[in-house]
Amino acid sequence: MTLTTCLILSAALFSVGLYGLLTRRHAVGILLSIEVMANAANLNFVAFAHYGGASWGQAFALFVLGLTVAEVAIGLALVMLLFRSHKDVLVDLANAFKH
Amino acid sequence: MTFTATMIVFALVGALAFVGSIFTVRSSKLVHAVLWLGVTLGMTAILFVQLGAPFLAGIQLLLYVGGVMTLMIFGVLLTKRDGDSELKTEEPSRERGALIALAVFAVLAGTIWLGRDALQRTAVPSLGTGWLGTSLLTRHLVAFEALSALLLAAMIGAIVIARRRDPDQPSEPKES
Amino acid sequence: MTLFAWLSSILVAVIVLTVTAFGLWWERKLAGRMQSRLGPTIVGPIGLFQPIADLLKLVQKEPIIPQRADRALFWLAPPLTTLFALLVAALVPFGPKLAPANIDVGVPLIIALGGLALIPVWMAGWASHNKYALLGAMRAVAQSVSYGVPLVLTALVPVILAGSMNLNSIVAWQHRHHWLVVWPVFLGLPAFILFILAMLAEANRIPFDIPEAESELVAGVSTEYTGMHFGFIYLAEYVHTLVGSAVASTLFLGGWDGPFGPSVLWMVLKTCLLFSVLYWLRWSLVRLRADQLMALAWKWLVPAGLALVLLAAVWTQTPWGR
Amino acid sequence: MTTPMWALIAVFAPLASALLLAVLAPIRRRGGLAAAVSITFALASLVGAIFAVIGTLHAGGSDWTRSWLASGGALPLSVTFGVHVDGVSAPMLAVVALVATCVQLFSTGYLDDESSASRGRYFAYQSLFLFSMQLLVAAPNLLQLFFGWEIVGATSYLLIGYWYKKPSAARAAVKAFWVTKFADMGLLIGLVALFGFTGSFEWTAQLAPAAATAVTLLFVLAVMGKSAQFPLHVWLPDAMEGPTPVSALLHAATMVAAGVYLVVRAQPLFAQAPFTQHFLAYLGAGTALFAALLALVQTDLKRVLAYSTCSQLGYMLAALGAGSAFAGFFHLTTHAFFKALLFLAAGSVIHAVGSNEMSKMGGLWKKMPLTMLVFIAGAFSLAGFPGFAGFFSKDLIIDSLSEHHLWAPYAALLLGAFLTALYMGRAILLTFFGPHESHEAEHAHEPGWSMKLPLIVLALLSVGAGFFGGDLWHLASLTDYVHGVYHFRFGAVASVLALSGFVVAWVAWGKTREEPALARSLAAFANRAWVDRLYVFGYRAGLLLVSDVAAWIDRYIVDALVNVVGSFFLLGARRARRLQTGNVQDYLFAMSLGAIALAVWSIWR
Repeated sequence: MTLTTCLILSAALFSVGLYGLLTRRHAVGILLSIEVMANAANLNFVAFAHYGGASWGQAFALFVLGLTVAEVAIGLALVMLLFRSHKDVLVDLANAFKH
Repeated sequence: MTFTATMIVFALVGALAFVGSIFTVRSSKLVHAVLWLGVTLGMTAILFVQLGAPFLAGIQLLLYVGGVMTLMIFGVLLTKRDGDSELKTEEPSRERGALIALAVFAVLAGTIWLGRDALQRTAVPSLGTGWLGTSLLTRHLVAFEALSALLLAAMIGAIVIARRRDPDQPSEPKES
Repeated sequence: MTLFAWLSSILVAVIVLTVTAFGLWWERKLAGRMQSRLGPTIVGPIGLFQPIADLLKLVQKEPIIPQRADRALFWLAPPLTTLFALLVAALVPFGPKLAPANIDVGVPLIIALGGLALIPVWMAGWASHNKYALLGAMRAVAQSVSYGVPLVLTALVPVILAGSMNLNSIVAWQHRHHWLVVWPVFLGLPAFILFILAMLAEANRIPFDIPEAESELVAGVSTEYTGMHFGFIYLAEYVHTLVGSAVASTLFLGGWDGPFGPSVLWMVLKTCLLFSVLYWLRWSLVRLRADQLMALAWKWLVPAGLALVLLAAVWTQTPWGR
Repeated sequence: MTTPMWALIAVFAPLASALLLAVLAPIRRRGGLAAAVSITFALASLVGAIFAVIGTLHAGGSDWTRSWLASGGALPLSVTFGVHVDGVSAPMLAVVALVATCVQLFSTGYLDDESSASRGRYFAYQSLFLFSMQLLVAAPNLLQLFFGWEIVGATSYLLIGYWYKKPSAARAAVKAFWVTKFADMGLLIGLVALFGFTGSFEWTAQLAPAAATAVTLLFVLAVMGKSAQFPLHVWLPDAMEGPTPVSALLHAATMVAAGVYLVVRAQPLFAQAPFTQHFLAYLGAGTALFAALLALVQTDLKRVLAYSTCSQLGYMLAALGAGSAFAGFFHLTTHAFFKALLFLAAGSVIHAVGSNEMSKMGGLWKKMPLTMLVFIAGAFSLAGFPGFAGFFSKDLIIDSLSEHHLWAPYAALLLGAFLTALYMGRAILLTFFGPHESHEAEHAHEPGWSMKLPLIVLALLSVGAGFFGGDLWHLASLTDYVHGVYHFRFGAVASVLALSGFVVAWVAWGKTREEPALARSLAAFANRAWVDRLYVFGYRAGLLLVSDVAAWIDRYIVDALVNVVGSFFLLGARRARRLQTGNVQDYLFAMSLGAIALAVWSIWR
């Protein structure tokens, strides 16, 4: 376990999350993918904190946790709204800007 | 290079986290995806313990696995259509996503590879939870307060957005 | 982990499971007495082996899986419920040295693991493909999310007062201050009561057992389960209550601290006493309605918990709180 | 228990009560219980404040502060939070707690026909108000004072709008809020400026003369709002829509005193700005005279008292402007007693008659002898009748102005003193003497003991508090021109003025309830709505003019430019439109491509 392996793992998780973000059509699925990405970022913060140089990494990881919680709350509220107006939660339904 | 118990645990946990993330984004049943996300997050919590951040691990479990996941479950179930939550992703967008994801991973891995010399660091002992708390209320005070304001705003915002409107006010947007 | 840690974790698991097994017998005896009957008497002396007979019966039964169930989750969920409930026990110190995992962030971890135990419950309910099971699961989730907040808040009170999240340090602080509910009693006692209420709700026990309200939901989450699978869910509930009592004793009643004798004894004694009180509640109270349950959590427990946390923080700044 | 500990009790007991009432709805909804809780905690606050005064008498002032908001980084910020007890704050704590306790006790009787839930709400507000006021008074620096100041403003909004279903009360609450918030901007900007200049929020900070003038003038703006000085006094008469005990507490004894208290507290800052002090002296004297004139022509008993409050606050600020902090502070304390008394007595009358209008009263002396006695005691004190509390403090103010050769304000205040006696005499005569003017007035009767007791306590203080001026002087040890001697050179002149005021009032309104011609023309001239109209006119004319100009520029210059630029984009956008699929993930795809390109470029450039 070194800093490099941690970073590689985190990069892998991030890419997987991005994949989900680009391919999921269900709004909740998109939120899940975002969680994976935020989690990967957090792993980076903590790893840098552990391997010297960035002692405030843990504090930032905490902030990221708080931010994602806020994001999930708002995200799910939007999902509810989407569901109520379209009777479904596929994000490509929300394309009113196109018209 | 000798294999230590720490390394073995890291390899196992890391692999599980990765597998979990794969299933999170690929699972066709959304409920399974949520549970796999739980696996990923839980494994990350174990990694946090290994990286000298047990407090973060506890918070991760408490907040993410306990809170966010349950919210997601609610999100899935409250928006379920006719009893099935199986939603196939659109086929054409898959290759595109894989391409982008691989490209991002390549860029990140390449960057890490280029900087591998600078990344040769030894672990420093953690400053402890007490230090973390003190730094939150001194050095990062403004960020901390901003975060609390953000959470409050998010809470109010979520309530306002998700609240059921009066039935006599049509909430349906007009189809053009 | 050292050999000692392994040994102590095995010991704790044995303690917990033994106490649970006899807790089952004890509850039925107690309930019987409360309702003017005898309770189990046939199997063994004064029916002591009744839980073992029950276990054997459950193991023999055939596991049945509904046709449209989600097979993997259906199989996985019940053992996980018991496993998560037992995991919490590993964090509770049964003596100054007898703590399988004596870590600095014990309190958040315990609450987090307690909250995790909800996920297999929900898995079980969802996997059964039965509307009663699903309704029960949803109720359990809603209830757990709501009561998790006051649980964290009240657990914060001893944390703030002791200035540590390590359970052993909290017990040591209580030892110096003659137990939390005794001193400062105006903080410790309400926090203790709130904690017990929230804990009961987290464990889905009467008067907060609406997830398995048998008059409305057949048996809630465990409707479709048979045999040992049902046994796991049943067991998990007991282990949960028992471990909850242990945590409450540790946080508020001085834990393993006692005037004389071995510390394990005191811990077990306090836990069992609290456990019995919870049984007593279970057999004397009626079930709340779902809306009353939510109102209690959000309108009473959360504000009161917030006030207690604030008071505790103020108290540490006063000359007596140092 | 040390002195600051007692002060902490004085500050935080009301907060405990407010939190209790806010969180525990069953207590709040049971109005009587809520009142008991609130009064108990107010009494605790009073006891704490009294012990703080005793401690200060024996051992001098002391502080209890905790570091708060200590943030590192580029802008080191360190603010303390706690209580600062000295000869000024300790007596003020006691005065505020005493008046608040009396008012709360009085309210139990006054609001007895409200529903119990709404009474509970009232007492929750009252507790919160008391806490905010004590927080302000005990503040160790200007930032905490500002917090108290703002909560005071918020709770005053709640209390004025207590009868929120009455449109006029709701409007009055909003008006009070707006006017004082506008003024509060001065305090906020002043604080930021102070922090910018000195890096602290201490009132002992040393500033350059120009900076000191700027900061203190900004503070004066806030004072004008909170203490209802011309031209920002317009909210105070309207605020009489609130329940009368609220008027007694907020608009007589405590909240409006906050402005004066700020100037007393920040005396070291004001001393560095002579211009501001002069401005303050003229402002205060002008308001004192102006408001006294207005008070003379009111028909509403509470409004008479409201304008009288404006006028008396003008006296205090004039004294402070003359550099005599003690005179202002002394008048602040005595005024708190007698004005609260007057308002409560008026409340008792209004409760009995059911109307604010003096034309519906008359002849009440037979029905309500106690109320009449205490009202007259308060009025004599207010008018500076020799021996009453107001006599000492008001004379000190007038004296200090002559000492500093501020002759124009001096003359204004002397005339104001005469007018004070005149309008109070009129109020007494119209309310308590002459024939009964309404059916209710005929059947009026004395209130219950919960209302009588506060009246008696406050009446005793209004009569006797003046004799303790010397003690207060020693305790407060404010910089003043009176160096250890407490003397009255102009006592005789002021006494004559006060007496002649009452005599003239007797001549004018003793026999008849008709308004004399002079008063009528005065009423026409100094209509209450005059300043309000000026505001509306200025607002309309100014705003419309500016917006017309702005609209023209916007329409023919800005818009034209925009249209020219916009047409380019319109043409371009028609082509680019196909990129806009409306699907988030398409955008995300493009974004990711861009991010990858940026990353690659930044690594391998």
